[in-house]
Amino acid sequence: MKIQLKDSLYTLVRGKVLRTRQLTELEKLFEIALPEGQSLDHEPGQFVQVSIFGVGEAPISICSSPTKRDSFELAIRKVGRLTRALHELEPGDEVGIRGPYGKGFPVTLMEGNDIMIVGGGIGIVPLRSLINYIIDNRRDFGKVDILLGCKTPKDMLFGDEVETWQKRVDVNFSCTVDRADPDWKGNIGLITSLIPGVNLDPNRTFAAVVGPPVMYKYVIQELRKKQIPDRQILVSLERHMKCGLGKCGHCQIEHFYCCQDGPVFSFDQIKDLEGAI
Amino acid sequence: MTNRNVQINVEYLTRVEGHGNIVVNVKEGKLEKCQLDIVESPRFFEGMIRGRSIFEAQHITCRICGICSCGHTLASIQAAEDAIGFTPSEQTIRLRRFLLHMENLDSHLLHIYLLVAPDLLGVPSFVPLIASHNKVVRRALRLKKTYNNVCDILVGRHIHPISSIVGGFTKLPRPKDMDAMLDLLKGSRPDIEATIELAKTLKFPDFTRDTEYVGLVSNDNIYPMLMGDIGTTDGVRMDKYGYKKITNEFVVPHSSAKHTRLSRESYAVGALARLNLNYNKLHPKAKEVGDALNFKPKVTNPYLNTVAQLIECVHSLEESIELMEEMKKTGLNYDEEITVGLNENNVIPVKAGSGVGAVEVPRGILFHHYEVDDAGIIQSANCIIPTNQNVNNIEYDMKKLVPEILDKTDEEITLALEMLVRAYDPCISCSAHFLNVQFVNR
Amino acid sequence: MSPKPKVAFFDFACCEGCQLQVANMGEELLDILGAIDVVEFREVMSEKWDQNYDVAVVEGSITDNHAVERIKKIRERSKVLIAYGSCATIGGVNGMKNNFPLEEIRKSVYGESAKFFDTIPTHAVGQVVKVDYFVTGCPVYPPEFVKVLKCALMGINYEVPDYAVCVECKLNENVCMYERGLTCLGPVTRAGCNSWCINNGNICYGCRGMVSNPNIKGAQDVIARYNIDMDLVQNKMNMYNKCRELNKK
Amino acid sequence: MKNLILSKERFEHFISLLAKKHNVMGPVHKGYDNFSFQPIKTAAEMTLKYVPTIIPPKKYFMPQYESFLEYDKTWGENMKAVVESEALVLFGVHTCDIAGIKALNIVFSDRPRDYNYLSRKKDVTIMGLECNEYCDEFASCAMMNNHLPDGGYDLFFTDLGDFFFVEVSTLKGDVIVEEIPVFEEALGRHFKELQGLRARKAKTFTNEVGIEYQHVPKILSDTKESLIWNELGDKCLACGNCTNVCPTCYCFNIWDEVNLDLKTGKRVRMWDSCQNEGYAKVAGGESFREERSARQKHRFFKKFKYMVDRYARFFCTGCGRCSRTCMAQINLKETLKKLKEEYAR
Repeated sequence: MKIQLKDSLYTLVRGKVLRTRQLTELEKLFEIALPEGQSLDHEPGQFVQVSIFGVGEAPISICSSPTKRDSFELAIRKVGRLTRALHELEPGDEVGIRGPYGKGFPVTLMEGNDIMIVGGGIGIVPLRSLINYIIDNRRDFGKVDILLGCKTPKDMLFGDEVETWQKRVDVNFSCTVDRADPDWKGNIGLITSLIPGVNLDPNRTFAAVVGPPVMYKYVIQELRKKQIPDRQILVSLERHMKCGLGKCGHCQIEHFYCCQDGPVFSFDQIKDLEGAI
Repeated sequence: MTNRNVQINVEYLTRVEGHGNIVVNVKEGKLEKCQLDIVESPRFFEGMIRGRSIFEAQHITCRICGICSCGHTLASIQAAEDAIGFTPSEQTIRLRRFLLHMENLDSHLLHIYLLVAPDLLGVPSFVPLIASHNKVVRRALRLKKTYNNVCDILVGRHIHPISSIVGGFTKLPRPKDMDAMLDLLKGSRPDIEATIELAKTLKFPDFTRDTEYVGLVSNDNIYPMLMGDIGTTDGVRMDKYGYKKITNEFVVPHSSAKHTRLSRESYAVGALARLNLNYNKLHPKAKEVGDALNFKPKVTNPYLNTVAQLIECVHSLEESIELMEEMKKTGLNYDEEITVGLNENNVIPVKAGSGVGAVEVPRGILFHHYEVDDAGIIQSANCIIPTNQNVNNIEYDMKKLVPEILDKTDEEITLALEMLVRAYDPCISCSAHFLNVQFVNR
Repeated sequence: MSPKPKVAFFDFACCEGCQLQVANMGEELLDILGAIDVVEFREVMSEKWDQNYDVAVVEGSITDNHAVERIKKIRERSKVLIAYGSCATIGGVNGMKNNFPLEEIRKSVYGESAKFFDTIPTHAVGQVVKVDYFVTGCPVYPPEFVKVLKCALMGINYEVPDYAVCVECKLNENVCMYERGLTCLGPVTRAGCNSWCINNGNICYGCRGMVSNPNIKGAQDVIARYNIDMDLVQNKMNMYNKCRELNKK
Repeated sequence: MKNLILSKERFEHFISLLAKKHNVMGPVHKGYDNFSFQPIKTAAEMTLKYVPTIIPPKKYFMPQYESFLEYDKTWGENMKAVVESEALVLFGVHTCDIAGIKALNIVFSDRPRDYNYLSRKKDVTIMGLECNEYCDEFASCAMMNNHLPDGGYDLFFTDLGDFFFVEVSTLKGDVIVEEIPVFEEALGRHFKELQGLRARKAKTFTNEVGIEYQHVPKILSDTKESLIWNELGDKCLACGNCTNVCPTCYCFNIWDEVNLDLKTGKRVRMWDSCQNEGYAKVAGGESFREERSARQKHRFFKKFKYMVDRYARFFCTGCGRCSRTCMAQINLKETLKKLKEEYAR
């Protein structure tokens, strides 16, 4: 017997693509609005499950700040079946949205403290949400350092926006690339090389680190050298969440479900976990 | 008209199984060339099966053909069991007869509805019929599906059956399976009746050519399909081991199929041949239908092979229902279920030997012949496919037909020839694999 | 409404059983025909099409030079190419020919007339031209065929399951062949057939090709425990999977 | 809660009546010492002395394949969240499998709740059956303390020779014993026989591994780097049998299936296994458990540590299915024993 459920965890909300913008060859930015001006009401660092009819669903980090209320943004890299299909979408097209899910950056806990943002490559995507949230609520936070790194200058996502951060006087900004091109004026080298130069008070500093899996180990080593307590080092982990509800098992890291208990964890939560980093 | 030139070159004959071309060349009213070229790529089944276990023979050789896969299965099993000296049980034989009926129904209906009917209704395929004769198309698909579903229950699937192997069956139908099969079969009766009504309205070309008809014959009252001797309308009779004397295979350069001949320049096998040989042994209901369709053996119009197939369908349906009802009544012995695996030869003892299988499959008599060593490894194999036996006969039919219709347009002649070839329901991918070449020049 | 995609069916060296699997779908076939325009299907249609195909569905292996030319032409004319059936996807039973020297097997079947019959080692379609979708199986499993066709029509990729037949077999609650003292190729063969053969009391013969990362050593240990000759297993594996050797070159 | 007895003579009658009113599933012999829960109509179709079925009764709570959302391109009114559920009675469920169902209940009732599972659970009546004897060398139910009834059923049957002792544990169970009047009140001598059985069982059902199960999480954490995991990886064929047959494995995969009109479709979920190649792969292609050894280790840790940390419950019931089904002969009891030896060193 087939019964229709009134509430299901899996019901989708209709999201309308308002604008799209090609960021790099592989990454594209989508601005999406929910019906009737509804707000997504997320925390920086959370994700949504995005569906395309017939293709499937995938978890995508939200890259806009919750302070932007009438729509939200997703920066999507073309890697899998769903993301390839997403890249075909045009303004006016609709997608299915469920979420936001997971634990984002604990912004209330971070308020009043100094913030250090460390982003590598595509890690800037969830961090952008946090950075813009902090900038929009600048008075609530202490000193802010932003360190970004990527392979080459043209891989830098949100270049124009990064420039505005760079120009702000209330933000310390530095950036590095693995391989420079002739126009590049910034640093060359790994992102870890930027950390020793930052002047910080470890006890009142929260570090938010997001990047490719290989980056975490080395960045965290540097942060610990700076005496930042493990519980103030925040990381966001990538796993393939299928359900987003702590059921399907795909994103399990020991006793945590990345989709419900993360994706943002403090380093002391996960440092001893098998295969977390 | 008699001095005209006709050049027909049908590349990749459609609505037949496999790749064949028709080449006709008439110069100033004289037939210079009239060939059915079999251009299917050879697949060398008889060659590549050497060195394999006799228990794999069925699995591999049934893949010679998708349409008559169950027929190959049964011929292959018969030859294999004959070679290693295994005698199947009564129950196994009944189930095999039943399976052969399903093969007959499925294959004949595919031929009648999807391959021949479009010609008679003047369209290039069944696709336009979806709009113009939707009910007929649905009935055809439904009938095919029905007999496929019966095969699914009995042997796992119709194409490349799973559970029918040397020694018997790996899975036997449970009582609820037998009920399900009976329901399907009985439920198809109205559709078969509707098919007969449709057949009454169809008009087949008027053409005859007397030839020798070859098929299985027997002394009992069973319409011989699975077992029997080889017999012909010219009076030849011999046991199945003499099959090579019957088929006399020879290779012609234009064809990857080998040709055959017997008492005359050519002979024919198939439903028409079987009815010409064994009409009296048909199920009474099938004979009724034969009478209603005005079918009076010996019939020498090859186009009427399609009608013969329909009569056989009725026979197969009714006899399979009777067989299943008997088995339901007596129940099956499930201890006969056999298991197979890589270590198969522990299950059934093997010895060196040579065995022949001769089975009436939809398109005619099919021979498989294996020689195995004392470990049950195949040393040589030979398969003679019905379509091969018919190719020569088709060419002689064409040679007689073309001069009779020279007053028609090229298109009409082409269509008449295509229809003639299709009437034989040729299975070309089957016919392109042979072995053990005996080059015969007569 | 956008026009229905033009789909054509082609066959090379094979038994045409996979085409029949499609024809055997019953009235569901009419639903499929509602979604596509079949423009060529030699086995059941006389219609011909002289333009490009949106989807070409190809059955059979490539076994002679003429076939190589033909498949290349089909590829050029097709936006999407689906290889279906083991003969097309992995070479299938036709690959057994490659166990023998070509000249020898030609002579063994056709004797003196062998010269009339051109032949090359059996290749899977994907070993000759680019293939976009694979539907393996001998014959194809119709639900999977429909699934792939839908993916092709929607322009999204389809991945043949990369886990063992055992997964599906277990869900069907079959008694494991190993428990019955028999060896079966299920543990190293790709799923997707719903363990069709084992459901019917037979073993898996490996018609869907091997999983991408089989534990060869582990499998050898298991086989050794059942006292089975490795050659026998190798031979069984080569029934469908012989052509994979051409990939190594 | 009350206790009743059912005389053996009335048992067949009871099952026939039960099967008239309900869809009854019971253990059916499939040959070769294999059993499976299948629909039954009569007692004769069942085999009550059975080793754990190939697939545990979880198949009735979370079907192998289930569609849970029907939708179309508009994302609008045509979207329906659905659950397919049939009222069922499961007869003859062993205590190990009841423990498995209890474990699944925890996962799916944890917030956010899974309504598909829960509405199906509501529809299932569980009639347990006590194991009087030990099933085989693969089981470790005594170690996991799952060899005695401990709730999680509606009725519980214990075979005591010429009668069954029947514990009525829930209202649902009570309704059934009321509607099928074949039961009698349990008397003192009946209780005595039950106690006798339990006393006999205390002697045969002894800790199979020689480890108090509470200690396993610690043993595992301390042998994380052990070479034993590599040995398992070398043997494992990654066929996924161990997880498919596990009564507490619940992982699933989700995908979309479009109808032939290419306009409507559904979202489905199907059992998945942490042993499968691709299970822990992320979009970029990186797999977090590429090695088979890491996957086997994940399985053991999930049963004996991760879920204990999360839900304070062991996710191994001791049914022995994973070892029984493994053609590579990866044995749970042997592995635990080896780990313990290494831990002791």
